[in-house]
Amino acid sequence: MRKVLMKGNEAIGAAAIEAGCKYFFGYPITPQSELPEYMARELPKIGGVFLQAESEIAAINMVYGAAGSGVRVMTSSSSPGMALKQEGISYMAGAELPCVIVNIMRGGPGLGGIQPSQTDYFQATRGGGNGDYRLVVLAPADVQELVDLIIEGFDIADQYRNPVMILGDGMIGQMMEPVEFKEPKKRDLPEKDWATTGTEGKRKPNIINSLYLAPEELEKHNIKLQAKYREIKEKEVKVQSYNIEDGDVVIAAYGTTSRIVKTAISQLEREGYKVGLIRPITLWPYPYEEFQKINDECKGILTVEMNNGQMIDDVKIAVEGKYPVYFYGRTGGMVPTPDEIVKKVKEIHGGEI
Amino acid sequence: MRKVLMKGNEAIGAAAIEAGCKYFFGYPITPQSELPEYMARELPKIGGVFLQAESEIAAINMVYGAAGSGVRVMTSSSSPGMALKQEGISYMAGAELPCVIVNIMRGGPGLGGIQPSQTDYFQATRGGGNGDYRLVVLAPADVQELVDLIIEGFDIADQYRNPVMILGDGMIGQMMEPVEFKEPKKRDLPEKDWATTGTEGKRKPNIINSLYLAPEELEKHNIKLQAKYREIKEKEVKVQSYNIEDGDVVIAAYGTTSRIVKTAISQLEREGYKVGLIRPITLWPYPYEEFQKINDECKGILTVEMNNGQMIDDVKIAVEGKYPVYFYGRTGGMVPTPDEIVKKVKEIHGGEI
Amino acid sequence: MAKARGRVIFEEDLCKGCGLCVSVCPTKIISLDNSTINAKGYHPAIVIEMDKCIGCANCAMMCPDVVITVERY
Amino acid sequence: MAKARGRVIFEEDLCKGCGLCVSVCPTKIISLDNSTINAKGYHPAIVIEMDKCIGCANCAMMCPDVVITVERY
Amino acid sequence: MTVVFEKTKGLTDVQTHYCPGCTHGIVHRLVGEALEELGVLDKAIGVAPVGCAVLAYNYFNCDMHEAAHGRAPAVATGIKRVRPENFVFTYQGDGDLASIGTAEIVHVAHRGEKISTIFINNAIYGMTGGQMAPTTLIGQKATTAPLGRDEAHSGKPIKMSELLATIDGAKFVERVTVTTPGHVRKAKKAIKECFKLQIEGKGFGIVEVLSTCPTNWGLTPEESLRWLEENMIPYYPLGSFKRPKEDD
Amino acid sequence: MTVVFEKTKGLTDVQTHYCPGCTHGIVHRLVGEALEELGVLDKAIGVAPVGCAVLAYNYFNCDMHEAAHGRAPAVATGIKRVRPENFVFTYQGDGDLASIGTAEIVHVAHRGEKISTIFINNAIYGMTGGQMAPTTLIGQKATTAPLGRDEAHSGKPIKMSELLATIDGAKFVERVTVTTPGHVRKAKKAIKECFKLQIEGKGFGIVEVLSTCPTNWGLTPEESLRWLEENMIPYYPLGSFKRPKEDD
Amino acid sequence: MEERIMIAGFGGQGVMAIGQILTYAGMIEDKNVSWLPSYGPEMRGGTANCGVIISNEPVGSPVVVNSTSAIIMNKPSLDKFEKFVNKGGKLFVNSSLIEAKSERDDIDVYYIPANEIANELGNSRVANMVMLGAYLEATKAIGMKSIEEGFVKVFGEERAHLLPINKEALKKGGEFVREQKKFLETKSY
Amino acid sequence: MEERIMIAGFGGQGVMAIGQILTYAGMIEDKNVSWLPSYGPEMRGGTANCGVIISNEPVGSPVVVNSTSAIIMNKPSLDKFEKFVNKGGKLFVNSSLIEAKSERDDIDVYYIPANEIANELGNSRVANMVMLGAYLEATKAIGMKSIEEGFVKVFGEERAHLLPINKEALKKGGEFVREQKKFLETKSY
Ligand SMILES: Cc1ncc(C[n+]2csc(CCOP(=O)(O)OP(=O)(O)O)c2C)c(N)n1
Ligand SMILES: Cc1ncc(C[n+]2csc(CCOP(=O)(O)OP(=O)(O)O)c2C)c(N)n1
Ligand code: SF4
Ligand code: SF4
Ligand code: SF4
Ligand code: SF4
Ligand code: SF4
Ligand code: SF4
Ligand SMILES: [Mg+2]
Ligand SMILES: [Mg+2]
Repeated sequence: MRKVLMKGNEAIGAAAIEAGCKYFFGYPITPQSELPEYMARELPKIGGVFLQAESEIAAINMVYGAAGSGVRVMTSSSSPGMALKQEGISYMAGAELPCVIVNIMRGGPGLGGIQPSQTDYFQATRGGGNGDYRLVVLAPADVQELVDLIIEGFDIADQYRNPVMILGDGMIGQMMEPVEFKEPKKRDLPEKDWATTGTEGKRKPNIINSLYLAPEELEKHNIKLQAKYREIKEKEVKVQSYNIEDGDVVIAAYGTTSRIVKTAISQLEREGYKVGLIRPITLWPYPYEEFQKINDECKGILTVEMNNGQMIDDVKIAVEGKYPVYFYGRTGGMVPTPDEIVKKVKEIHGGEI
Repeated sequence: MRKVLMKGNEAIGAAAIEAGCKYFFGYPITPQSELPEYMARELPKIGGVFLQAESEIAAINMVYGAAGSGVRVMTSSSSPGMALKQEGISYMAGAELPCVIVNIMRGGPGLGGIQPSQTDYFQATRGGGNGDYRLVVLAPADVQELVDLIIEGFDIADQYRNPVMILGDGMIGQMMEPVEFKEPKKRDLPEKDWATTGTEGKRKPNIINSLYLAPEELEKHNIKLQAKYREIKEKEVKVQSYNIEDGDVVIAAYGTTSRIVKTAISQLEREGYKVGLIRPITLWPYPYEEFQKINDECKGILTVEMNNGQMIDDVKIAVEGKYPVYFYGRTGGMVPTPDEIVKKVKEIHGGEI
Repeated sequence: MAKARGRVIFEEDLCKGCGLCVSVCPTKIISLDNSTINAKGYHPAIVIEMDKCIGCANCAMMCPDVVITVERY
Repeated sequence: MAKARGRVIFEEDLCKGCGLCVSVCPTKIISLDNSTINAKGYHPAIVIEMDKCIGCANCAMMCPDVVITVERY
Repeated sequence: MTVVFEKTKGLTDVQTHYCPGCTHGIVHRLVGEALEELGVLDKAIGVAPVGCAVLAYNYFNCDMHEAAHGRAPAVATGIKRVRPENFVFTYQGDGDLASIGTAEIVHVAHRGEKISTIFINNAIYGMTGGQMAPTTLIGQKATTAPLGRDEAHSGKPIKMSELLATIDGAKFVERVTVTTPGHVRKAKKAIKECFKLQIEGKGFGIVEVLSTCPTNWGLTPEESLRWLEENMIPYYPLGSFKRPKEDD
Repeated sequence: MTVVFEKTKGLTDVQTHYCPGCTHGIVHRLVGEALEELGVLDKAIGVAPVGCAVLAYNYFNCDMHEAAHGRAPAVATGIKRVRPENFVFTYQGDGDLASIGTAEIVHVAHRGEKISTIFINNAIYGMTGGQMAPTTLIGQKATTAPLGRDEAHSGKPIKMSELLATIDGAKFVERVTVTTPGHVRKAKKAIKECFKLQIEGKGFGIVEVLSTCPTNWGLTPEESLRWLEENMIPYYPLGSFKRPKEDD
Repeated sequence: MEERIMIAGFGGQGVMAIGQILTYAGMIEDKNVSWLPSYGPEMRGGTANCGVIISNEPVGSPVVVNSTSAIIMNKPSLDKFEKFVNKGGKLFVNSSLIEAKSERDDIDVYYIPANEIANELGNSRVANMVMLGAYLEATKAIGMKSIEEGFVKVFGEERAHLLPINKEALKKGGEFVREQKKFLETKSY
Repeated sequence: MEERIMIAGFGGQGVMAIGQILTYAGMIEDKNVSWLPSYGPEMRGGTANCGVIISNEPVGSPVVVNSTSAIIMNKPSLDKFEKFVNKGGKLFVNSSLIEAKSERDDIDVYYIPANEIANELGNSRVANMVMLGAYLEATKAIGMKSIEEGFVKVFGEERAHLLPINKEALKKGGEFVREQKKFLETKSY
């Protein structure tokens, strides 16, 4: 297929349709509204349904119903709206329903602002809802990867019967880049024989549920979920890394921030510095092992985020005190510049901090 | 004051009233409904207001309004209901409003069950809402401490203009123990001159707000919030520890789980084992430093939680790879027994795991 | 007295002894059996004079636990 | 022609040139000044023949930006 | 000999957890019967609420989907939009539908979703132990209204059928009760008509059933029926508030 | 010489961010004037919504509290319950009040909270760029209804004043518009009466104002006024739906 | 001294209440105490139990696993909790509702026909107090005066008029145990 | 080759559109491209800008900070972005709306009365295309054919009929620059 230039938000829609998603339930919020708007235009053309829900809460619960009846379905929002979906997401994780949820993050807390940010890392990776559950969290760095991960995300969701979250920032949602729609690697996907589709008199009733009143049963259910999460941790970690065997400093960054970091690294390389990069593509499961490959001489790990330091927790867990961990972040819609990162790396390199 | 025997949930209400809280907005949910019910009986007697909101979302937003107008106010819920409050909590943190929020946790995810659990640790300490914000999170282990922390919690909230969360599990909410109402240590609390009370023609209008459309301003606001969080980290860490200078194994546990651990430790001591305990009372700010005091010979840290392992992240961050970190947890309303913990400690001690 | 036209069958173990059937039977033939406790721990409903049953199904209509089957002759 | 009884004062820099005042002035004396651009980048409303103003305040009533003060004699 | 009444295939053989004499059970039966008699059991998908009926998924003999508290209409919307050929219903209490789920029920009506709702109004939060509902009567005691509901503090009880009837997409709105065999028969008729509306694709339908909660009302099952008749019906008049018009 | 019209002290000197000709501005002025004229500016606490009026806290010359999207009535409830002697109002758009905030507005009416709501119905989501609102008219285009709102898909627009008028605690419900100086004067009268209701402690009051959104309607400000008159008023009839009764 | 008492039965049998009375009484006697309830999944008519700890030491885990005594009001609870009574501990079985006999031979078992005794007193609802009386007689853990004070705390002054019949039930339970104790003393194990 | 272009002005001046056209054209010419918009806090009438990158290498940061060129449509944008043009870079100023002159003497500055030129063409809305034409002429970054293709991509086939007037505007902008270039070439710095 030929490359087309697409805005991130619209590319998400196109990729979802490519992946066979015909149902979208959403609610407007900047900076992701182009996605529901795209779906409103496109889904009816292919016999799908776009529905603007009365709220984010209704939207996620519509997704819950639609996923329960066995189809590929998507919703999206941005930070405050995503906060509202937490209960519903926890229900879907509890009931083991597949779906893809997109969060195009903006500055917070509260109403905050409408500019790009990465400030919902904790919420996405640890669950803002109740209970022990995990979402597979994918953090694309460019529009092509966004498209690829959406398409694969639907497969992952179906394979594990688990919600998948695409965690983007306002930047990736708003920017345009060329994209190509490629077939993902084929996965063996299980039948959705658990779906509520009406018995047709052919089988016992199916029940979609997350309630287990007896603690023994709820524990059993949790054990089953944890086993699934372990399997995902084993099989689905995605990470890109670069120069970590010999970088004097290694930077950890994800999403669009990692691109800014790459520009900074090029600049540093031109100046003769050796700087590595670990770019987690799955934020959960987190690529802890990748950090084991960092060379022993490395002077420190710099975590760069568009927030006040959230992934830094995972970096600390990963390096186990082996290297000092530093942080550079901008917030509220401010975007770090390559120069700022260059400066910070030089400070670490020079032992100034 | 003489000791009285009280159910945890009711003791919360009594303590709040003791702390001068006259306003409560809530919504029923097991296992915390005795708290709103207590408030419904007691607040009208002292000229306060109990109001059952139409939902958890309405309740937290009523708290937002009430806190904005300058009074001490409380809400409470349990896990799924707390998931729904996340947006509102993020708004309050963003607008810097004091209040006390109680989560009496039950098993999850989703609707889960109604039995005790500690499964919202991540949500409480990392924020399930959007944006970089922090709640002061207090985890009492018995009803007396629950009362003390509620009373101090209101002071902390007012001192820092920040929501405070009391994180209890169904056990502490439901159990009865004797309590005494003691005066907390006096704090110098700032005037609430920012509150919306009507100008009375005497001052410029006050505005309660979390919106900053210009990214520069939102970043400035975030920097201010972070400075406040740093101050809280410096001043408000609370932890209890025990035998960590010579324990062969150190257990980390909070809330009622820590009591079960204490019983296990007594049992182990009787059998000649030396076992330490770190019991964080503030889950945020987390007592990372306390872990520095653990003796070098310690064979490992065992984290015990009524979940699938959440505080273990903080323990790993704290020990920086210095000791192996183990986990024991029960979920879904199952409560670990002292024997199970004893067994686990012996395994660690014997190098079996 | 009119000839019996109906018959009711109670699935005794499902009965919760709520008494709603008792209160609506026009012929007043249902009562709660205080001498028995069923598996669920309740005094189940019983009919003593079955021949008086008119098969009106009022009892079944009100039974929240679908304990009763009604036949008519 | 009737003697002028009103006077309107426009705070020009606040005007967004929406034209709502123009459309409701019964004496049709308000227009948008296409030759000026105010601080906000709009063509502001102006009154050419002030003596025709009857001080009816229709313009002020419709102005969303409270640009207009109306006086009457 | 003819069997004039036997258990419907619309219900499973699982015994309910409802308290003795709770009329939730009667309504379950009517729904099961309606599903069976209308021949839609095989294509029915029910949505269970959070409330005493939370375990309804174990009782209705069709595919069932549990919802979050108040969100059953949204869940049902998701299902129905995906499977318009299926029969989709929700079964909700007054806390669920008239309090936390107000927005969801209003908007399912507003959009005219082709689903059917059974609304159990028992003027109380049953499951959580007797807290005040928006439908609790003035003076009625509840654990969160220990002196009885006070109008000055909490307003007058909300009448959901009347409110929903103002919305165009709600095509069938009726309030019934189950306090006598006669009322039970009328309730069944209303439920069947409401379900038929969906089968004919006409829009949203709701049947409000005034129901008892002996446990939290602190009355015997029989006293509860009388209390309902004497107190609830005068405030919540029974009857049809809306039927589809000719052109619907 | 007499000044027959000048800017009210109810508004600050900050210039609004509203688009040229957007009638949000007119309504702001009327609210400011009403607060000033009724003498409650000093004790007023306003609650700003999320919507184009999100920055209203900069414009009203009184204490202001920003709310989360749709939750202004809950925030206002919190304030009023703490400070019954203050004057508390919300100012909300149709996305805010009639969509995400449906439960909150219904229950503020249900409880009869003594607050006043100004409801700006412009049949669109203004701030986020023209998505469909529950009040968008049939056939009206929106970015999420690119071919125009379709009844079969989204139902008929919801009439909030009619709906809220069914609730007992809503004591004053009126729909006005601001398309002509005459309508502006009537709107002001309604707002003042509604506010008086609160001052007299009588219950919840709401004024729905049919308002324009030239930007997202894709019309000039003047065309917008005409479009509103020709399309919105026929569907959303102006007038009073409820006034306090003698005994309220 | 540390008493860890498990009290279990159907909801509605008053197991929570006697646990609370015991706990109050323990507090009145200046012991460290805790009371922890647990409800089964059913809304009504299900099983319910509470664990009470009365101790000279601060209470660690409030969860009663290995109990020193167990007061058992129905069959499912016997099945569930019998095995957790400590060796040498005491088991009180409401024999009105439980036909089965305990399989333990390393503990003292008392069978009390609590419902019958209560019915004789004219109020079937005081069966729980009969059981409590039996417990108190057998263990002497708490004084009767403290129990009476505890009763008023739990049921409030408004229901203090019910104290006489409840006292009577306590007494009858105690008497029944004294009889059985005599028998037990002759037993050797 | 790497062009990093900042395009800025009021909302409604079409800055986003010319950025998109450029980006499309870059892609058509097989370059790596990105387009990143940024809106000011105002809903309407506020400032808006977009950064376009056209490069032979994969695009790293899509944020245009140090630009190789800047197309500036209003005064606030001049104040904001002038300083970020790389030394030796090019600055295009819409002199119809901006009276001020650039203070930089280390870059090429072109003053284009874009609104006047557009008005002459009979459509004030094509001022943006005049500016784009100027940019293309001065930098030769992208071929005109690709730009035309890009135009159709951005505005869709339905508005392809507007292409002629827009082409005219592009041409006029180019012509104007050719004139000014001659002048600039005489300048030495
Ligand atoms: C988000 C959330 N809030 C609260 C609850 C607790 N809860 C369970 S059922 C219920 C109310 C039930 O009342 P109603 O809907 O009237 O049903 P009933 O039990 O009376 O049939 C509540 C508040 C919950 N499970 N989830
Ligand atoms: C929870 C949440 N959801 C969505 C948004 C995005 N949002 C901002 S304003 C708005 C709608 C505004 O429409 P309306 O209330 O009609 O006001 P108008 O702009 O038309 O005056 C939305 C959806 C948000 N800020 N928060
Ligand atoms: S069928 Fe009628 S007469 Fe027979 S037992 Fe039932 S209610 Fe009584
Ligand atoms: S109505 Fe049903 S459950 Fe109730 S007593 Fe009669 S048979 Fe038993
Ligand atoms: S006051 Fe009346 S006549 Fe005068 S300018 Fe305004 S609208 Fe025209
Ligand atoms: S109505 Fe006001 S803003 Fe609009 S043109 Fe007239 S003066 Fe200017
Ligand atoms: S609590 Fe009330 S509504 Fe629930 S099952 Fe029992 S009687 Fe029925
Ligand atoms: S977007 Fe619409 S409602 Fe918002 S300010 Fe502009 S014209 Fe007014
Ligand atoms: Mg109810
Ligand atoms: Mg609107």
